[in-house]
Amino acid sequence: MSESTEDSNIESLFDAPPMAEQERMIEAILFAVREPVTSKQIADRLPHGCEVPEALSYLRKRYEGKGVNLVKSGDGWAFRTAPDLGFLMQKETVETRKLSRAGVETLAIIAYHQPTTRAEIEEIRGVSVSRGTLDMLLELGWIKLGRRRISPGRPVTFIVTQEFLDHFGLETSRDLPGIKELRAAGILDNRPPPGAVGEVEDEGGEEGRDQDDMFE
Amino acid sequence: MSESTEDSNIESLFDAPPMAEQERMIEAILFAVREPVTSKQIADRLPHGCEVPEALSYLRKRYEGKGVNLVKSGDGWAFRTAPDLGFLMQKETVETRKLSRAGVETLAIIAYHQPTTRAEIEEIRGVSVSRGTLDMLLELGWIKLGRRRISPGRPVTFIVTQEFLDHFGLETSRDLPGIKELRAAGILDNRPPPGAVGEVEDEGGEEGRDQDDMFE
Amino acid sequence: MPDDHIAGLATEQDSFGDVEARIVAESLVVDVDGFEGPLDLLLTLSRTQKVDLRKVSILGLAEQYLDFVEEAKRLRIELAADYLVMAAWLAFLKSRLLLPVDPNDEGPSGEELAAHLAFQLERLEAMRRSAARLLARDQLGRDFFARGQTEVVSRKRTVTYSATILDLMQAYARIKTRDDFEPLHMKRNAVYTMEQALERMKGLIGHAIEWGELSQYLPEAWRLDPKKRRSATASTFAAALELVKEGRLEMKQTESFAPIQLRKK
Repeated sequence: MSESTEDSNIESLFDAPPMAEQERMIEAILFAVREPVTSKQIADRLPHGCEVPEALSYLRKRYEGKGVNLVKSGDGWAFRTAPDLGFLMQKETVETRKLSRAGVETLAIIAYHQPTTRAEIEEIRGVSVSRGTLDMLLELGWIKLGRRRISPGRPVTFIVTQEFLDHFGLETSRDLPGIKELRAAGILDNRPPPGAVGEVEDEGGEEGRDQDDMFE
Repeated sequence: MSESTEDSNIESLFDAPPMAEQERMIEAILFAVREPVTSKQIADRLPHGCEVPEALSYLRKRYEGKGVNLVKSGDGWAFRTAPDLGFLMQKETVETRKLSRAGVETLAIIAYHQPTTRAEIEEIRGVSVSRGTLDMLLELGWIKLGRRRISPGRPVTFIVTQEFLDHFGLETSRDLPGIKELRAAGILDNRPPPGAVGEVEDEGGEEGRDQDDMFE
Repeated sequence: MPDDHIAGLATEQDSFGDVEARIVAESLVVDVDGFEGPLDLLLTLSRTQKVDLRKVSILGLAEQYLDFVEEAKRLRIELAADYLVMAAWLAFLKSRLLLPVDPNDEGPSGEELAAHLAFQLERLEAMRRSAARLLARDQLGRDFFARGQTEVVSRKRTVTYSATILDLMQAYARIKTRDDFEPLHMKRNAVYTMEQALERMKGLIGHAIEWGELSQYLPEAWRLDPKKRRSATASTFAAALELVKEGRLEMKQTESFAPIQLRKK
């Protein structure tokens, strides 16, 4: 590249560019990609000393009410078309296979109860999780593994992903529809069945106390 | 239908939406469509009576000097990041390739058994591990060298990295489910070869609601 | 009334009117399609009470469910085991709710059990509603869209390798379960074949002028490991029989389980 750019690079080591310029830079970065980009990833690309959160909030304001909006999902930021204009984009619509009832319910249970174990999903639905359900949700990138539960058997847990939030236009999983009411009503409490003291998830004891005895 | 609704329907057939709305609509279309769009294609998507050239010129003006510009390429219109910000986009051209089977298997063994030696990986895989496979995983930053094993020959061990955990969305490698859990969750593809018996018996009842069940 | 529920299970059973249809219907083995398990069935039954789920009569519900199961039995509809487990549990719950409380009884009271069941129903219902609300939201790629063109500005190319957690887990599972599906065959490295034994014996019998025990003829490397020893013994014995048949060897055993002896003929 030319010398002038090099000069400005050196300068930028000391002075952050003006706010309007930071805003432009972030705008360009977010426009160029499809996936949400985290503030940290943005900061890594910008010259030293930029005020990413502030610039993002200006940018968000600038796009408010426009045909394209700046939205937040999880840790990431992305430009998305305004939802009310979806009808114009029918040609762009990706036909996704419809999730079955079991798939949708399992997804909802994970989203509202996360982190949650397979045993808990089964307890809530009253049936065993059929083969392929979790598989499919993992493949869609909507759920992932959380930390193992610190309870006997240390069962694996599932949580929803940033992609899930992005897909459903949620900023955080606290924005799930009705979650506050459900929590207030105690629906999301982990209430063990009466008399089940000391009873554990059915994975219990079988497995996973330690990486070493996890196999076979 | 009431008269008033009918009236408004008829009106909308003739009255184009306000200019600001037309601008929004074009903005969304240009953003979401994959290739540059001609004025005619835009007009075809918009409600009847829109002033596409006028709306485009407003939109162009709005994006002037911003991080993203509205530019004409050929007959079509498209958003492009501002040319002076190209340097920010350098990391964008990423080619993604699928990791080879040997790579995935080796990585999986290291993740499940770490710290583990090359000899152990070979014993588990049942085939020798080529230098190239380990090199590639090292280069990807997904594995690194662990402590030497205190055993004859003091062999080098491999462990997974923080980058690995980030990439695969794991908190710790201990959150990886064991074989029983994989099987129980239906993630384990254990369709036996035709004629084989036993082993799968436990899934018997669920078999019927296989994969198909996910979709309607 | 229970007929209504049964009819809901399988459309083939609509016409109970004529005898023939009834016989056909009764010989059918119908699984409870359309219901996702006993809890789902209970939730469906509870809607027939036409009250707020919080006010549902659990006793009434238990009776409805038991009637349902009775009716299924009468029609010889085979219910999956979990439906029967639920029926047994509800029968137990019903007795707890109806009988006076035994002060010596340690377990949870009927009311506690009923309250928990009510909670489970409410929770399942709530999750169903939430799932529907979730799906009703604007969705990426359907209602709102990501940038259609992503930009390639720089010529600098980096290659990244993709692999998902699912790839990883499946790969691992594949390795670890590979042995599960091997068709039944012996591990070759622990098998001493009769051909090998015959070859060895032919070379050795020339020197077998005196009676000697069969076990002496086992190859060195096959004497310690019991598995290997067994295999070598069997094949050496078979090879010896073969040589007897050919008239080149004699064999004898003084009594049952005594050592087998052989010598050159």
